[in-house]
Amino acid sequence: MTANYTPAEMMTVTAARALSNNMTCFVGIGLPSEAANVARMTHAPDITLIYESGTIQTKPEILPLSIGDGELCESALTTVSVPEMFRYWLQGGHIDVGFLGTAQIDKYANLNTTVIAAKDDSSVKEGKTSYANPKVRLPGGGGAPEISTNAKEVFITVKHSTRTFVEQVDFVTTVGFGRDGKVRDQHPQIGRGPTVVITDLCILKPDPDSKELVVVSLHPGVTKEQVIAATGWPIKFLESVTTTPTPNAQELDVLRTLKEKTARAHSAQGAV
Amino acid sequence: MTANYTPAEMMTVTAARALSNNMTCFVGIGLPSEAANVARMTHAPDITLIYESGTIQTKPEILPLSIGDGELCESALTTVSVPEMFRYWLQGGHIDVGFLGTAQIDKYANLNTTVIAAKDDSSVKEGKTSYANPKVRLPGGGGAPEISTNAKEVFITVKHSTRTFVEQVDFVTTVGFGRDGKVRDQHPQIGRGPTVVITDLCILKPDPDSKELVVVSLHPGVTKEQVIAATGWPIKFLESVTTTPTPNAQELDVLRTLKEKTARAHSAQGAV
Amino acid sequence: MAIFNSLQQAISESVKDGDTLALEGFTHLISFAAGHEIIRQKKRDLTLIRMTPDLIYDQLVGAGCAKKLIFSWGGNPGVGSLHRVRDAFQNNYPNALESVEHSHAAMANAYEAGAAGLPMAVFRGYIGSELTDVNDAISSVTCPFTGEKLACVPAIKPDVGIIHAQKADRQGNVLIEGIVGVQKEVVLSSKISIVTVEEIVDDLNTGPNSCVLPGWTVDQIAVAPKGAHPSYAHGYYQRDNQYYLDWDAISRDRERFNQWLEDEILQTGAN
Amino acid sequence: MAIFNSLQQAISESVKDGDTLALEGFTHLISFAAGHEIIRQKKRDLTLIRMTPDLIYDQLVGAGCAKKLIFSWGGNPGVGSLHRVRDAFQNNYPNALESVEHSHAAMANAYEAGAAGLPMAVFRGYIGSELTDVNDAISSVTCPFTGEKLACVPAIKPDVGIIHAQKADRQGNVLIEGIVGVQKEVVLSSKISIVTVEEIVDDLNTGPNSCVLPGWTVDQIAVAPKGAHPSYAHGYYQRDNQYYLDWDAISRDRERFNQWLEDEILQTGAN
Repeated sequence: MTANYTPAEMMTVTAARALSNNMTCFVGIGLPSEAANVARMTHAPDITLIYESGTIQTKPEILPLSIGDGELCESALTTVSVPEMFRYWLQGGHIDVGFLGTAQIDKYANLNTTVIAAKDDSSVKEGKTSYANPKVRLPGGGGAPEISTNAKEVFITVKHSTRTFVEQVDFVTTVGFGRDGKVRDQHPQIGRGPTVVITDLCILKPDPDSKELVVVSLHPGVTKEQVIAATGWPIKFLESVTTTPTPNAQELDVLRTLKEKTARAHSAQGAV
Repeated sequence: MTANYTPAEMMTVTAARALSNNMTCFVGIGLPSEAANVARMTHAPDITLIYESGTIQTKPEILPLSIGDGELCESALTTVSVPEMFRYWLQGGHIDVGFLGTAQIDKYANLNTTVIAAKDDSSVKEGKTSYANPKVRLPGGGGAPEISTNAKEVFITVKHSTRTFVEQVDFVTTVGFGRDGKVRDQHPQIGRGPTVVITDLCILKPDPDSKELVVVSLHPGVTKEQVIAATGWPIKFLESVTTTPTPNAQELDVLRTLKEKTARAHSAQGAV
Repeated sequence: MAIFNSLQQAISESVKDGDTLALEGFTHLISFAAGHEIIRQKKRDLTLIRMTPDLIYDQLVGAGCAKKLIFSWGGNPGVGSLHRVRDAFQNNYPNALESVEHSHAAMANAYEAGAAGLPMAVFRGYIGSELTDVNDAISSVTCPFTGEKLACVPAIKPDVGIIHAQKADRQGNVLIEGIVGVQKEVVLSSKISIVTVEEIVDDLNTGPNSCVLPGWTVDQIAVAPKGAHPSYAHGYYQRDNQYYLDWDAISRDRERFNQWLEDEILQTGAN
Repeated sequence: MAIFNSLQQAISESVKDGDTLALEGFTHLISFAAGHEIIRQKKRDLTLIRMTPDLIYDQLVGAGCAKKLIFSWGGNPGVGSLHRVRDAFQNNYPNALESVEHSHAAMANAYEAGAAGLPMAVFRGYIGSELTDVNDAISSVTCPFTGEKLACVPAIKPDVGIIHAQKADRQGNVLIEGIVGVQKEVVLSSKISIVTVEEIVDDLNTGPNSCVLPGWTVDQIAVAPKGAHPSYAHGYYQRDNQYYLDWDAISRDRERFNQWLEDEILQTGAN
């Protein structure tokens, strides 16, 4: 029995399912936060959610707009300073999963949240960065550069399009496996890096050897052609590519209720 | 009008008078703690006393036996972790005066709280340390090595005898001005070091050039000969050596009451 | 020892043209009232440090107060871009704006090192990130015990550090509660510190290990009720989300922004 | 995730001969009950780390549990020397004892670095101190920005870290209140952590920024009422000064000490 759901809901629920009950998850704002809280409200009630603002083991009833909403602190077990968060909790090795979104991702799961280059910028084609004169200036790295190396592994969730899935990111803000796929080999002290990417079309995982992202599961109704068309490089599919299980009614109900409550709360606050 | 007082009381009150109301003082246990609290209870009610256990702006009613007594925390404005105390508060440059005791002090105000060498230990005469086979094993450095360099200046209080005042300490646990008197010249980032030493006989200060401790004030009734006899090197006196003012009745009353209350409280706790 | 002052006096006595300033508050307790007073007093050529330059720095940059921005995430949280900052970067309007860009971990460690009196912060960071290509301030040291190469950035030591807190007592001791961010570090690392508070109380009435800044670590205290608005103050008021949403349209347009500046800041008095 | 266990089980499942152990508590909340259980279980060849090895380590050393001591101040606070430690250093009784001696600042920074996942701690320390002549673990790094040479010591990362705290809730979250020392750092930096508590409660009932360790950072929790005696537990009981005074005479004499060991530790059960 399949409920009706949107591709965005499929993405969020699939991302939520990637998390399990005994994990400690460092949560990025936006899509990762939505997925992490759906996980907590469904199959993973004891999951530990940590936000970079210092809130540990937080259980928000509504989704935070920013990484440091009051709701996060009020529902947290404890709140530490931001230096302590980055030193003791992230760098100290207490994070199982760093859950990130991104503006651009490339075939080695490198993430760009810094600058989108102008189309005619030849430096990008040379595998270099275009920083000084971008087409779009993005917000920057925030916590991601060190979440990606200091968490034991990294989950990424992002909408699938040729704008986001590019062969080479215009700028490596946050390393996946590096421009050559081999950066982590030289750094034994850091985590495994991205282990799964969840989009609104499919699930991708890095090839164990090359670290190139390959499609391991297609969401129900999505064709290989759709994924190929939405990806900026010749995307590979696992031979035994599976179909992602559909969201169940409880998951959809939790997600929709959470989004409704969030919208209501935020517009109420706005009206003060 | 002079009250009756003991040499020990003279020392404590003189040490207390070295502190002023607007200072932030990092307090060593024992004599410094006694003096600092007498200061707070007499002429310096707003002095900020900090103990290495993390207690900031503490106002104990009785003297702590140890650096981390409950009384220190209960009467403190706030209590921070020990790493924060050493990083932010001491190394961060917020301490005006580090107030230390010692087991040995030498003519360059170097302090030894590590080992007393056997008399026949030739390494000491060579200006080296005797560490492996000491005559007496002392408790060690504790907070003193970094208090002495990271506080803006250092006050020292110690009983005067040839056992404590030696030409060269057996081991430099905590630097005054170094074995040659010149160590601080090479370290512009550190504090001025010892600026005054208060004993039960006199007040000593480092010579501005050589950094050798010289007597600047004799306590009432104390002769130069007494000081010479109690000092392990040919001690110099300032030409214009003064006489230390005597304790007043209030100071003596505060000191004695404090010591009585302390003794009562500690034996009561012991009887639990 | 803290002096109690009006916000106007606190800013005019402490902030000079050309200073390096940190206004902090990690999404919580953002020093908007102090920022607005800096705009009102037309301070110029400031180097502005902040992990998350959001509306407050968009406003300062748009008003022409800044010549340089040191940051690790710049945006209008949950809404979009900082249009005034972008206009300065891309079009030198109202003036050119240099930037030094870090990660959060780098800045959090740099504030920590500043508070700890060290010249630099050492951390495991920037591995594989091209931020190292565009920021000269990122260096490294090698662990003498393991040979591991660790990232190293200069400690942050602002000329003036400004934070907003819930309350101070009459001795100037300050309590910060909830998301405390890097506020303690800013005050301890700055040459001069200004704290605005919601209120002055007789007793901070707090636990032994709360985040308290002794009065002698603070130079100026100014009462600024709702001084963090449109951000929030734990225990006092919530975030004004509508303000953040409205800012997008105001800041997109130079004229609308300049009108806002005139009406909402320059023609109003300090608290 | 924390397992609730008896103290006996917690120690026997976690501590192995030859381990590196840190029992902390900076004059407050010293893990005496846990230390006594380690003696009772006759653990051997331990490397014992502690800023202030006082009675608890005098007892462990006297009972023959330790082969090495890493410390920064060793004494019976307000009373005098540690006679069992001295007897081990000077006369190899009951066995030889190596030592690594630091300053408090070095050890506090080394615990901090251990909690921060770094291989080493960097601080401004040991200038002019001859501790650098007798401790090979003290090195230096040079700041790439200022050229300043800073002290550097290896991070502390014990096999087992043991602390005593006021209370835990039923999920194993732990509250430490008052003088918190390096307790949080010990738990976060140790491979295995054991926390003894005065009591288990339904709700820690504490402020947002208190010193709380989440249950998933702790491996074993054991209830040990008066588990810090003869030291004290803020909010529960005061220090037993008479015990510290009496210890001087007991510990001076090998026979009296061995009798004490038999009567007070070996013949008694764990909590």
